[in-house]
Amino acid sequence: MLKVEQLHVGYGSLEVLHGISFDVPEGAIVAILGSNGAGKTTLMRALSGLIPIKSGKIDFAGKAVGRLVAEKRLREGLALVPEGRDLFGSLTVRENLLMGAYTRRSRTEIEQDIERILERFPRLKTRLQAHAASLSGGEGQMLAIGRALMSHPRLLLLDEPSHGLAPIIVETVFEVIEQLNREEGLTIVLVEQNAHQALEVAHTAYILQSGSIVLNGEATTLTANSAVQELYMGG
Amino acid sequence: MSAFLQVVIAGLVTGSLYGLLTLGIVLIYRTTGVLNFAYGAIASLCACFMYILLTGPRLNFWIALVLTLLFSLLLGIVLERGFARPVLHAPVFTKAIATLALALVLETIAQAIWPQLAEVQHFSTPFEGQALHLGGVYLSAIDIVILVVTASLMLVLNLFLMHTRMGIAMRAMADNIPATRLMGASVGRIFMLVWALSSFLAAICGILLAGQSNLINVQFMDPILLPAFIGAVLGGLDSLPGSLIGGILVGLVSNLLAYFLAGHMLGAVDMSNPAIRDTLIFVGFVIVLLIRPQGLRGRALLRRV
Amino acid sequence: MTEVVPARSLLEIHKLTVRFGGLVAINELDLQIAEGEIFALVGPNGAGKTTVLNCISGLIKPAAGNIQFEGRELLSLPAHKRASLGIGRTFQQLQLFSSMTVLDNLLTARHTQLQAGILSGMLPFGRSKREDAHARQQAMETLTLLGLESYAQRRAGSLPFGAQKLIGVARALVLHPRLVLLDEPAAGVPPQEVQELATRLRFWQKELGTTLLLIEHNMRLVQAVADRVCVLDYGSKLAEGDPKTVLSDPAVLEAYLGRGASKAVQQEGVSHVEG
Amino acid sequence: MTQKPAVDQELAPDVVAQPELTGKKTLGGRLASQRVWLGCIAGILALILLPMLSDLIFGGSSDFQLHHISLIGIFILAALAQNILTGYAAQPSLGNAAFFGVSAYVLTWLSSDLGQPYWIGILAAVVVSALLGLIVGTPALRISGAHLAVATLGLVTTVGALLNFWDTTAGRQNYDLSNLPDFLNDDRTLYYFIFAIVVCLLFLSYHLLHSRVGRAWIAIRDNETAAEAFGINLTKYKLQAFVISAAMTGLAGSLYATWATTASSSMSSADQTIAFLAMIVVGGLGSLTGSILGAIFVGFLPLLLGQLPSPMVIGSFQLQISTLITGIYGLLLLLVLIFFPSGLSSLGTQAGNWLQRKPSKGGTE
Repeated sequence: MLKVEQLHVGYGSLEVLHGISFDVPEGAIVAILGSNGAGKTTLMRALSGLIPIKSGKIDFAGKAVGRLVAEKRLREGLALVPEGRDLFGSLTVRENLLMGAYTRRSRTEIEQDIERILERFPRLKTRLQAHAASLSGGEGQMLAIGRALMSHPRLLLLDEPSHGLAPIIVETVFEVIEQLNREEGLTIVLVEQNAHQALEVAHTAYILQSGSIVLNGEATTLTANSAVQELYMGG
Repeated sequence: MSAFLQVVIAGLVTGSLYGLLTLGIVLIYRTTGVLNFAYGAIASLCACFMYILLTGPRLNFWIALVLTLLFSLLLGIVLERGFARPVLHAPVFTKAIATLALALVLETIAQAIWPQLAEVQHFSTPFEGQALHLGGVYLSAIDIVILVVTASLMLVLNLFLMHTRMGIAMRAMADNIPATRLMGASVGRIFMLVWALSSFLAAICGILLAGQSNLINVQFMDPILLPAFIGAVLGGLDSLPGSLIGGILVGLVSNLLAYFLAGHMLGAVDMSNPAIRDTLIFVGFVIVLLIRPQGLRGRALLRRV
Repeated sequence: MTEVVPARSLLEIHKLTVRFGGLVAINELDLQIAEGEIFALVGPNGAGKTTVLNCISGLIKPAAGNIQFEGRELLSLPAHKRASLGIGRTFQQLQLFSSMTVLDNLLTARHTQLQAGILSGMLPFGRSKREDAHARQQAMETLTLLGLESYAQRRAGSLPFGAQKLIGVARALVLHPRLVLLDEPAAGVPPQEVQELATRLRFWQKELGTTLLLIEHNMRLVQAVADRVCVLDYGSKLAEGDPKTVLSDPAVLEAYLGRGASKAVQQEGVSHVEG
Repeated sequence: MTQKPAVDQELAPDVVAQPELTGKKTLGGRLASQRVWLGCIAGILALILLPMLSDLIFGGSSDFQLHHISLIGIFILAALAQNILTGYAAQPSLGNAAFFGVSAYVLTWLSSDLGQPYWIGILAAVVVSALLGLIVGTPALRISGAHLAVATLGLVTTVGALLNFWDTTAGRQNYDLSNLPDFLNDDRTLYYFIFAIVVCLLFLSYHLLHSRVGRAWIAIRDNETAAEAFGINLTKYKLQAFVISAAMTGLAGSLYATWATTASSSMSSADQTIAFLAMIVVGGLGSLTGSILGAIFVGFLPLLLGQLPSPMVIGSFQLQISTLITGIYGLLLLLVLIFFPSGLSSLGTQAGNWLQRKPSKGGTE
């Protein structure tokens, strides 16, 4: 569904990603793992169109999207849940969800979707009129995911969903990710530092180090792989 | 007592005009980061346009009004494309200087095509000379119009920003531009709408001010730009009701000061001179700013538009 | 965990607590850094590592606790006074004075060593020029020591990223500080050059007698240079000691790889191999 | 430790710093600094010879032309002052016109009303401006960005209104500066007097900007966080920039009153502020040459446009030239902000870069 080939991305004279290639089949959860500074967020920003790519190809559902602006990529069905969530702090929870549905027209369908999302994230229901800035970390992550779902994406990009969350909440977030994939068949690309948790939900995984993919394979085989640990801990 | 009441009402009217100006200033500042010192010139250009429609082709007041408002929307779009977009990524200060330059250009253009407006001209409205007497308090028709228009514009604007898709998107953009793009919203289109909307507000304010004094020339907005900005900064530059309140406050204080200072002399200094009043307001403003650098109503306090 | 007790502490952090809004970024952290050692502060994203550095250099005011440098209380001093005590630092985002030449960057870092004010600065002779000449000579010596002398007259912002990184270090070292705080020196450095960076860090420590406190994500570098390591997680100390022991600690593995990670590893029976 | 940076050959010459910013260590640097010296000497010679040249060209009216050129000298001082504050120490203040106006009034008051010697007047004007700078600078440190811009612009118009109020209260049309030393009544000596001051201050500023103080300002502009971490007292240096800038603007203001032999409340107006800003933005923020170029640009404009007939008729449009000048200031300022955000002083380097970069640009997109 998503095919990335030889992607080079950088800021000014600094190149952060040195030719990344990977494949995301429809209906899969693909994890991209790496420690801080590996280039994970840069990858996500490049995939969603927030920063331009230097060279390489991004094909989404058979269409080249690598040169499209962020707004157009969303309309193609590529939604990003950014690192640090990037909620609209001065807007209410409900308004954040409405913003997620910006590209859609039917008021009734939007209302139905808000209902569905509130069912999935009951915590948000009680806080519907609260300002997003007042949400706790876990609630904020739920809202960020919910907001992205409002656009009916075909592929969801998640940038460090566990960032800054307490361990118990991280587990809930990952449960939600798994559910979305299982129940709604949503294709998901997940970027994480929290390797273990990500590998538990992912089908395949790629390991990113200093802007290059150094290892990839089935999530189950990577879980126990000492190489993962070595890469993280310097071995 | 009724004299005092009269002053308060006059203050509210002046304040409403300032408040209308601050609305447009804050709208642009919050969403696009441009501190628009050309705002007075935009208002004055629109009012002059209307004056020309009224005196040249001798159009009916209401037809001229509609045409002027359409003109103001167009002007906003042209300014966004031709001016705001090229300087979009410049630092706030550079953008502020650019708007000062824009003001000069707009005033020159107005003077070049309408040389008669270099001098003060009479601006007539259907409300001219009409007034209401309410138990000793005198209310001119235009003052009532100003109060009603301000209140209803504030209401409509609030409804627009709180409940429409575009309105919510504008507020979202004030929070976080990249995230707004991630929602599929075209930032360029919203910028354009913001500029159109704010020059629409400027046009209304310019027409009301010209209607109130029945006088107009190219620079007639200059003296009220600073009080409007002071109001906007007092309101915290980040919320529309805050700025409206800031504007009204400046108008009220200004009228009250004029009332209390009238006829007083300090040595040889005539305290009733507008220069003294404006100085006192400015000094008060700086003191407020020093105590609360974020404005009277802080960012923390006011999240709602 | 073997605790290496330092003979003499250069920097002592005691019950340091930092809050951002309601969030506790650092929670009662204790650290002792001995004179002349290389101390690494590691931990997953958001663990509060840079916050510790910012407290030491005075860019953040902690809610509680104290920091002593050579027995002197730091927290009561404004940020600009701390540099003159002999604390230099680099930044994760470099933060060079990008419009200046490399040499001027170093001269600016020596700001506290110079005294010339406005009046003498205006004159083409006298104290200001004498001071500057001396400072320039010392800055050149530092650049030469780090092999960067050919960059001296270049504009810092126009240099390639790698060079800018080294200029950042040179700027921190030009004052011959007692303590240098390094914020992720290996970030953005290609993997094949990490070993070389390690050699350099050792060299500065030996040659200049500088104590180094570094934050790092690249564990290869940490293993290669650090005398001691402290792992932070959620603002608290998770483990401290020599790198080999600490980095194979199950709790540390969990912090990095997620819950259950150490179990998986242990089940597979993988032991840690020195890289 | 043996790795030498291997990038020398790859770096385009544009990364070599401007000669004026560097020391005199390298051969290139020495040559460059010799060029700077030659340039300075040529400039001073040109200034000395200009009156004679002007005689040749304009004949009888040459003193009138010289008089205009002297104004450019005053503008250079004002531009330099604004540039130190805004271009170097990065304080976004729109308030310098206030010092410009106040100093002119101080000088005129002391000299015309109190009958004090001219030199005392100048000294007092500069001191009062410096004090005002201190008074304005202290709160300015607490106020940031957009708020500071509004507050300082407010200062300018408020001061202008007060000066105007003083004029009305005293019942005078023009506030004329009498009591000038004789030699300043002569356009030619006035020209030499003003340019002697300009050259002197340029010289002192050049050294100041390359001293510890100047480096601290630039450091604050480039990166406040790092500046603070390396021991630069932000408050002190920002305040010093305010005071120096105010004193210098004060000198420019009192020279302007001398030049015009009158003080006017329009010296402290939004238009005056725009003129100062136009000079440094057109010339180049943070550049000495930029201040000079900008002042020449803004100062010559009226001279050039003054040759046009007024009012000018284009088709059905009729234009007062004085209006046009303001509009052209504005337009040029806008165009420069949009197309040359780093100003005229960078045009030379930019052209060089463009020529050098062109071949290698090929495959980036």
